[in-house]
Amino acid sequence: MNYNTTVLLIIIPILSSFLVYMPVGLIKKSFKIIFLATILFNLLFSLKIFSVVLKYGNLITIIGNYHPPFGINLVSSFFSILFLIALYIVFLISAIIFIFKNDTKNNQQKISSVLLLYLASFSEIILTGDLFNLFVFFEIFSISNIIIISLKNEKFSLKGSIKYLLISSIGSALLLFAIGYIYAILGTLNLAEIALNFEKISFFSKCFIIFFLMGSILSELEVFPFNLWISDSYAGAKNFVNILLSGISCVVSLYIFIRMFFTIFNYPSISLYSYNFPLDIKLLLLTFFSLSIIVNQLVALTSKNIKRILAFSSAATISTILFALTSGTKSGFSSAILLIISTIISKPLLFLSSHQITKGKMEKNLDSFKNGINRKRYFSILFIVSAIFFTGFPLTPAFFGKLMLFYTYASKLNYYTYFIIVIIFSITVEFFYYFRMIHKLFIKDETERENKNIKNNLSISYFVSGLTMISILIIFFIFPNIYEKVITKMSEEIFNQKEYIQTILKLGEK
Amino acid sequence: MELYSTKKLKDEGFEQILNFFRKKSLWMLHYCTGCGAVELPPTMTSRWDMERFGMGPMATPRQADLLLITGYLSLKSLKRVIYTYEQMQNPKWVIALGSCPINGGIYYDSYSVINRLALYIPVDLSIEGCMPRPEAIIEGFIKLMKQIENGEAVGYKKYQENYKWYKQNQDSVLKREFPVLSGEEK
Amino acid sequence: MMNNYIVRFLIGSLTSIILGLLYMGIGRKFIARIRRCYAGPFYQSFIDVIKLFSKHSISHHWIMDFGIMMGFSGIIATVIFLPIGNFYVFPDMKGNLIIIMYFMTIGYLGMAMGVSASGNPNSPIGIGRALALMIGYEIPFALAVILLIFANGSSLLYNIIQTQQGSIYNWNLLKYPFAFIGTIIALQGMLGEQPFDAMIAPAEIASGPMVELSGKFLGFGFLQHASQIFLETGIITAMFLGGGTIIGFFTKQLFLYLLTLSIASVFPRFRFEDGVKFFWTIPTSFVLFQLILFLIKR
Amino acid sequence: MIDNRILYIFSTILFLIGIFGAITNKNLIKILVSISVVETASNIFLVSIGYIKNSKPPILDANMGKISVSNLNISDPLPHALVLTAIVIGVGTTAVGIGLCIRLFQYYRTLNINRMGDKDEL
Amino acid sequence: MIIGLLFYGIILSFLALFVRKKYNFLRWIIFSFYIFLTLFLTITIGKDSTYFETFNLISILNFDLSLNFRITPLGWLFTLFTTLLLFLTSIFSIVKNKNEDAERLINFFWFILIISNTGLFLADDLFTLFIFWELIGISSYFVISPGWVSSFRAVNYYFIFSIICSFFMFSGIMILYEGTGTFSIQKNVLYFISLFENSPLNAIFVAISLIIGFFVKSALFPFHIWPAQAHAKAPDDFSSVLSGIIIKYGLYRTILFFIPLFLFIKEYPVNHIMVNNIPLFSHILAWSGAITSIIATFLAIESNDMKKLAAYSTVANMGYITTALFSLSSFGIAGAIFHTINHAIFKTAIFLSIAAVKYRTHETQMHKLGGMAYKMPVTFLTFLLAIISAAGIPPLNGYVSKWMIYQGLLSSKFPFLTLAIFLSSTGAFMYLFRALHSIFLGQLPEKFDNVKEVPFLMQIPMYILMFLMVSIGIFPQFVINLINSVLTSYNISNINIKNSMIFSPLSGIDSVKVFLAFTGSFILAFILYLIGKPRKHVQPLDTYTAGQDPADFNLTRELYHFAYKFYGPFEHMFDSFRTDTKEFYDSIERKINEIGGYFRDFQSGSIRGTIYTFMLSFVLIIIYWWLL
Repeated sequence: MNYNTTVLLIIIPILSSFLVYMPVGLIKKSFKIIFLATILFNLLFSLKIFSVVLKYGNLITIIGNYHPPFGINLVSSFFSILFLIALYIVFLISAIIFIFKNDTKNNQQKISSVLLLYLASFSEIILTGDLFNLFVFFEIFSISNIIIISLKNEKFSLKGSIKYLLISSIGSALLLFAIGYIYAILGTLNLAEIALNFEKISFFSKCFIIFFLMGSILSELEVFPFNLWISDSYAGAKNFVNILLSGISCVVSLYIFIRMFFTIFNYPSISLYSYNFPLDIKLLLLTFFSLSIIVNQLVALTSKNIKRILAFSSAATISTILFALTSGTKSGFSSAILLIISTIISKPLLFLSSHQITKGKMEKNLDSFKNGINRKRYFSILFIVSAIFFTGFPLTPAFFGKLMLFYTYASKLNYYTYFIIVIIFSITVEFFYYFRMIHKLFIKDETERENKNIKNNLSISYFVSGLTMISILIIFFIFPNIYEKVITKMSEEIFNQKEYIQTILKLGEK
Repeated sequence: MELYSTKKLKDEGFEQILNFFRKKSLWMLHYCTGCGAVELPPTMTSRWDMERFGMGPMATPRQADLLLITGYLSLKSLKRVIYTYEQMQNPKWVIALGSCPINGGIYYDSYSVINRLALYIPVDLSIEGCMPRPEAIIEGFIKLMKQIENGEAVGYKKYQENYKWYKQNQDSVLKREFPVLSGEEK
Repeated sequence: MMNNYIVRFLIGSLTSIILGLLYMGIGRKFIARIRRCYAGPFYQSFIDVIKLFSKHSISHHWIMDFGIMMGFSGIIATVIFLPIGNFYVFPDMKGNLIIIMYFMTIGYLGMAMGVSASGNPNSPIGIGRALALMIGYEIPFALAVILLIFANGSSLLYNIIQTQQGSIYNWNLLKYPFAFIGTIIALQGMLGEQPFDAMIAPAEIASGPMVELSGKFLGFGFLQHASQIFLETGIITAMFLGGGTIIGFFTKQLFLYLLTLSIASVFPRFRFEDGVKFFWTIPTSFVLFQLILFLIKR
Repeated sequence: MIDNRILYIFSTILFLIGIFGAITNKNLIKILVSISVVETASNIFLVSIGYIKNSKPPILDANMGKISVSNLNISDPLPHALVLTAIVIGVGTTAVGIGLCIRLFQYYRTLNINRMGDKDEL
Repeated sequence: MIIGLLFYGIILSFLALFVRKKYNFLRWIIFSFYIFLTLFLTITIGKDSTYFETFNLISILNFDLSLNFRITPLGWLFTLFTTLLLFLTSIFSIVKNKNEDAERLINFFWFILIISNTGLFLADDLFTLFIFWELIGISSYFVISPGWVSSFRAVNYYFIFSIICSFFMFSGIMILYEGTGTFSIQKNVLYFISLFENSPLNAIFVAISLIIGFFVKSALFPFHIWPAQAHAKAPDDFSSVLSGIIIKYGLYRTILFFIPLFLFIKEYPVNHIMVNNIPLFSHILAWSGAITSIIATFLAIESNDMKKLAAYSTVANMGYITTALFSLSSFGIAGAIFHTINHAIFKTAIFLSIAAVKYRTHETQMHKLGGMAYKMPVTFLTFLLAIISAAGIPPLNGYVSKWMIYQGLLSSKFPFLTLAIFLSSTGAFMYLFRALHSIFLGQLPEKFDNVKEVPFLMQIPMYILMFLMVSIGIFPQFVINLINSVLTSYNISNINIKNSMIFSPLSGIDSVKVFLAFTGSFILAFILYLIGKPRKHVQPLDTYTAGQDPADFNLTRELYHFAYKFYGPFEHMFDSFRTDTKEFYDSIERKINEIGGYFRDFQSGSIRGTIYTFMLSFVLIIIYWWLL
């Protein structure tokens, strides 16, 4: 069904990001209101679109009256809109933290414009139906990522942002090569049309496209050989940036991966027949992702800095999600979604509470967690609850994710079942270092004589955002069948590629 | 020196019968001080065979009936002898070998040797001779056995009766402030 | 039925004590003869026991009295289950081997507890050595027991004896000679005779556990040792020499005891860990060899 | 189409040169320059896609006359548009890169990567 | 009604959390009241196995996850004796935790442990079993490192082992679930048996995944180090629960799962390798039990800390139980279950008396203690009876189960297994006496002169335990009837018993007559004791010291206590082949840290590294694709 107004989701943030940046007196005072207004608008509008999607199914917005196969058009399906809403909520929370933190007044204006740009780029990525459009906004997304990371302007953040810049620019070059190649062969850039006749192209070009596309996305997906930028950027970035990074940028790249693999390459039944034997893409991906799970978990186990531990544990979870996706079955997909949900919920909270607990301390390593329960009781409880949610205590979404994961690999995947041992290893290591952190909270710190007098200035913004996140967690714990309907609907939509193509192209011809 | 006549302390009645068994199995703890110790191995082994009379060497005072002092006693070893004597159980007897325990023997004028053992612990039988030969020792044993049988070997009762006197003599020699003895009379 | 058991009980326990003391007396004369001297009369042990009970004694704590009594009663309770000739105290439980093996440990535990409550350091050292030795000689003995149980399909001494009735040829001694040799060496350790008497070494640790036992406690020690001799020799006669009628049973026991004494009077004393090493190597290999032969034949 | 194959080979060579430059250089600015070389390589590849043998450049001017499908002999305009945006993005990334280089120089007083990456305790 | 009990427990646990520090005994009273309630309910429900109860949590993505409970005779028996012992320990801990510093958290997690304990034993399907298994793992971890104050290293082995085993079990369950479609145990066991035929590879994977849990939880050979480590740090009263009950969960689950399997194979040995008519796999397990008991015995002989000694003796007893269990004879299995119960009883007695000693003297090293019997007679008596029954000496309960184990092993013709068990049980007598001597007898050090007996509330559990040991020892028929009901539920032939006379294929014992024999001979000894002349009490230091008066050389009573290297020369015998498994696990941990460190430094490398690795890995993927 044709629904043109979704484009507002992207236009409004870009407009307000320029607006906010202008040094005019009026705006200098009221830029905060504009900033929050655009975020709230986006959230509410996407909820409205969601209600429409529920009624009519996939919505297509045609820009400039160029019907789908030709112009740039946005596709808002059930799967993408829900992702968008979740990301908007996380973005809202981090924005609240950013706005009400009362330091460095001056460049807050500049940062809010970058954040709005960030908002526009990731909403476009999720909604777009055109490959080049995806590339453009993917680039804007990574540029704004780089800027956010480098905000703190000290050693780690600068090094992290430079590393990220180098990798993402090479990635974009590879992506350009891939897009060029696709355009050269298929003559079109519309995702639906590519998906339609992706089967026909030769084996070599298929491999070329897959590898070059993966080359660019994997660096975002924090898979082992490509995630060299995590350790410095997460350690250096500001607190609300960490929430953004862990909550949104990973999930967006996951979305791209799912969209690419499942709808365009039609992953489970992809047929890669070279001259004499089929390329077992599943085995390739499985070995690749399990290697990255093991390495990420090991680095998380052995690193001392709290932020780095959480960063690498989120990287490991993402590789586990990819591990689940490569199984290609419905239950694998639903376990991936469950794990994504648990990451979106609990990861930002982990970063927030760990930042608060180690607020007074110079170096933010494990020992700064000592005696946390007495110093910052509220945030330590937050940390414990979110850690338990993240590691998958029974009846939490992560637990059901793992349940499904075990189920997928237990079923008839002949010798793939033995990859389960990688998962067991990663779960054990994860339990170990999370419970080590929880354990440290309770150890009495001898060196804490002097700063008895630090005022426990509980900033309201942190308190409120912590409260909201905790309430979301509790809701998801008590009513687990919220996400049951969501998952079944999502997996249906993702797994039938034809229905996606029909809605876009058919509408186009009419 | 006989403080009390042995007749008063003589064993009567049931003890009389037990004495027969005590006589037949005398277990000996020989406190080898001085030159007499070398006489004992021949008495114990096959040449003079002490075992015929049911006598055998015992390792600890708790198990022994008979304390054999085999030579002169210096002050230091006197303290040990008294301590060991106290640890032995009634009925117990003491045999002193050689002349030194009787009157100090050839060391009568030495600063450290005690001249008369009987002052400190009740000696039932003394076997003279500047180290009596095994025959004399066996002879002494038989004499002691006869004494036990008709209930006269009552040194241990004498020790109990006038313990203060003995204690006084011991303190005069050993001059130790804190008491040597175990908590018996406390 | 009740008094019948009491009478049987008394018969069983008193025979063991009296005969045990008798064997000790004869044994002392036997050793004296080896040393070319004439030890006291054969009833010398009776005199010693009566003398000991007539002496006063000391005890450090009521646990010491309780322990010594428990030790003695443990051995007596084990003898109850031993088939004396063809007389059984409990007719329906005819000498269960496993019960006997475990009841012996009560004797050791009681004596050990009483003696270690005496406070003298020599006694726990002795007990430590005794227990370490116990783990040594239990292995060959257990192997022999397992062998016999496998052979006769029942762990009742009654059945073992039944299979050995008839002529001398079907004694277990001849059927399983190696097992017999291993068990005889184990018997040496069980009785605590010379090569393995590191636990009551008078020279080193002043007669080990019996350091503080005076008067009647030493008497209990004596009686316990006596009934222990009766018990262990009785088990081995039942197992290997086919315990015959009353008289035959006692003569076989005496023969076994004198055999151990003859070994004892010739050998110097083992250090107890060398003793354990010895037990785990030579007698065990004998019995093991016999067991393997048996398993192959079956 | 034959000669645009030469362009493909040329863009891959350019790509490899750019990568080689990025890897071996010590100075950060040089690395950024080689990164932009990589960007241009991909742009060239993109442009060469639209080449049609002896076709006119797709510029609408007076003498083109009415366009009709039959006599349309112009090269494919779409890649050209794409390249435009790609170049702009390349500029954007390099600009941010230069900004970061300044910031790093202020911090480290040098632009030589080796001296920058001291093995700090993680 | 079970679910009502569990929820009520959760509410109470939170209630107990908020009781203020001042009246913390109130918190522990709530705690013991709840256990009494569970005990009362288990007894009243009785063992009719028709009682079924379900509580569905969620049905999500074609999984209907529900906690359902059923009273099986085995489950009921285990719940009965574990809750009874937990109740006794809770009475003990009311007094003990009066001034413990982190007792609020200990209480909370101990509460969760008890809830999951009943849940685990009454669980009917594998999912509930797993949920409570996980809860137990987590809560017992949090209680062992007491209130999380002491160092984390103490329990990390236990923690890692239990997580590995719980998730291996999870994957095993999933494979079975995928096969059968339900979590119920009966169906899965049947499917598991059929799995051996059609896909042996999967079956072996599932078997290993379930067996690892058993190996870890009951501390068998490769994993036998965690009890000693955990006990040294655990709060004293909890260590009695830890070694009395928590170590039995692995066993319970194996009886549930593997015994039907092996018995089935025993009847129809179609294409399995059979070693003297039991499956090879159960033979290996039996041998692993034997090896563990021998190793643990020799480790216990060496250990100088009394709690470590008791921990190693628990591991040794678990070794007996596994050997007996996997000899698959009716007497073996019955003996194993009976020994589990007896072991729980006398081990709790040992640990409670050790806790009482520690409560008074705050000292666990055995050579620093001594002579406690003269000051704490009740604790001494409990310890003595516990030792007698632990060493398997006749009148008490340890003997009956050991005798049954021997009958089982001998009747199914295992000569060398019996020898191994016999060696470790004689070894058990060695280290148990050492503990008795060095803690309770010998000389009382001066500094413990004013040690008093533990308060009366702590003595109650000791009296009850003593009564239990003696009564089960003399009249074992009550417990054996319960075990018979368990055996019938697994259609194994029952043990025929005629009021305390147990008949086995090899021989029969009548424990009443055994007791009579012992008392008779004790009376005889007492009469002899009265004949002799009355004895005289003497001071402890008045001993034969070769004439040397201790006061002269200011030798204190402490120096006279010989306990430090009790079996020193005996230990030197094993110096040549002494391997320390703890050293092995430490080296693994160091290796992992090293690899992690390497990757971590790799991450923090210079900026150049990034592009280099990017391109390198990109090329590598292509090569890898090319090779594939």
